[in-house]
Amino acid sequence: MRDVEPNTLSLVYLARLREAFGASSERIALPAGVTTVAALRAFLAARGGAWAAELAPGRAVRIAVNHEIAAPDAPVRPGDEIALFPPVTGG
Amino acid sequence: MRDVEPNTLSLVYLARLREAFGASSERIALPAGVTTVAALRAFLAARGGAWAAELAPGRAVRIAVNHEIAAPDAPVRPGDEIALFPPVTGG
Amino acid sequence: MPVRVQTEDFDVARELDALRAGDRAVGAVAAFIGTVRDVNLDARVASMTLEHYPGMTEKALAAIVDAAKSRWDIVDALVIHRVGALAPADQIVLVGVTSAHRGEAFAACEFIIDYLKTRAPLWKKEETAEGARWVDARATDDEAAARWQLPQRERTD
Amino acid sequence: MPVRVQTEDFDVARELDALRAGDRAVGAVAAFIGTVRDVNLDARVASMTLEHYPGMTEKALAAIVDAAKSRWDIVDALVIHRVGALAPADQIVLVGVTSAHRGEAFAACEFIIDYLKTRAPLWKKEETAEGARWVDARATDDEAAARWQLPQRERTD
Repeated sequence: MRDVEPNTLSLVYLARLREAFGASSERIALPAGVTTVAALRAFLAARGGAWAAELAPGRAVRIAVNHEIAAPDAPVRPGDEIALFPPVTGG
Repeated sequence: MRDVEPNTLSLVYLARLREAFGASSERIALPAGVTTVAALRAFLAARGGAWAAELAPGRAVRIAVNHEIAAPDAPVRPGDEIALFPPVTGG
Repeated sequence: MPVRVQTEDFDVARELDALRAGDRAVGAVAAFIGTVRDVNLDARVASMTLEHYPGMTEKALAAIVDAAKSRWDIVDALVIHRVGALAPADQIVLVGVTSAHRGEAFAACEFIIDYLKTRAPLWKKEETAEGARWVDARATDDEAAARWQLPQRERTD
Repeated sequence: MPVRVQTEDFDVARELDALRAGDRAVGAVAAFIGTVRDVNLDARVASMTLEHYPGMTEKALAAIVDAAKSRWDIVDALVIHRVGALAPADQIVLVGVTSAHRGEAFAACEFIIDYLKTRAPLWKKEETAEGARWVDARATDDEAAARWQLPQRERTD
């Protein structure tokens, strides 16, 4: 919940997803009907190409909402920062 | 098994036992009939005083023969270095 | 500051000294240092890049440290994780835990690194003779974290 | 030399760097540092003296390191134990273990310190306001060592 344009989402892509999507971030208008993390993932997968491949059901993708890992049914709200990334490999 | 006078034992006392006995080491003739660690302990306890007190049955005493912790029935042989000490507290 | 994300190397002795400074009730320090191996899954690793998610990484590490502090009777804990370009044998991560007695320090230290490996948003990319590749997450890391029986992290896959 | 008994202090970073130098298969370093607490069993500790049994101490530590190496898939291990006069917050002992993966390093490190505390001929004497006293062996140390299910050490009591 930041001080941003109303009805937008800030999307962040990291590591392999950043490379596959060719972008580290973007701002999009909150798509109609997208109220959950799972719905946002499906919306992005529908872009096709690398999006469809990387976000296909069964691919291991983690999604964080405002810096907290979120479950598929977690809500998505205007102003959220939503990050998509592969399973982590630090340490 | 060192190059020492025949039929002697080198005794070493450490920590609380060193203080209680007022000695850090001594060399004694192998006492007649002393063939095990337990027998040596009993022989020393028979000196009375601090020896009897510190080496009484039930007191926690560790005995090493030639730098290896030894069981009561371990053999004692001429030339052995035998150390008596309390349970260890390093680390 | 109990967690840091930085490109610079760290001095383990200095960091652990600082961690236990000022509390003489500390009798035990357990530490873990992760280093860059030059071989991973049979390929020689020439160098490595650590990417992270600025903002979230610090929060995730702090949450892991807080979980350790609430679970064990420890005095303090520290996590330093490097990001950016690293070479074989370089230090990657330091976890340090201080406590009065060693059992708590060991358990909390192992807990922190196990959780860090499955929950902190950091990714390794290796440069090998066959090209660059993102390191895959290891099932054994998930198993290590599961031992501690915290609620499973949320999954979105 | 994997074990040392010395009066001088040690630099943890330098010792661990030396331990892992030359083997880039090392990905994990687990370390334990024991330090002098200023309070033990409710008495303030002004200083401490560590006594040991020269000759046997080095052998006992080497035997413990060998046992760890035969039991876990580790690269190397190091034990440094100080003797002589120590003050609160001083470092007493360092155990360091290197391995390819962290699980083995942690287990071997904890094993070594647990066994050191019950098998290496070292004794602590504390100077407190109420006078000097030899530290008593702790039953919890015996229990910690027993966890590893090695044959019980021989007892002569």
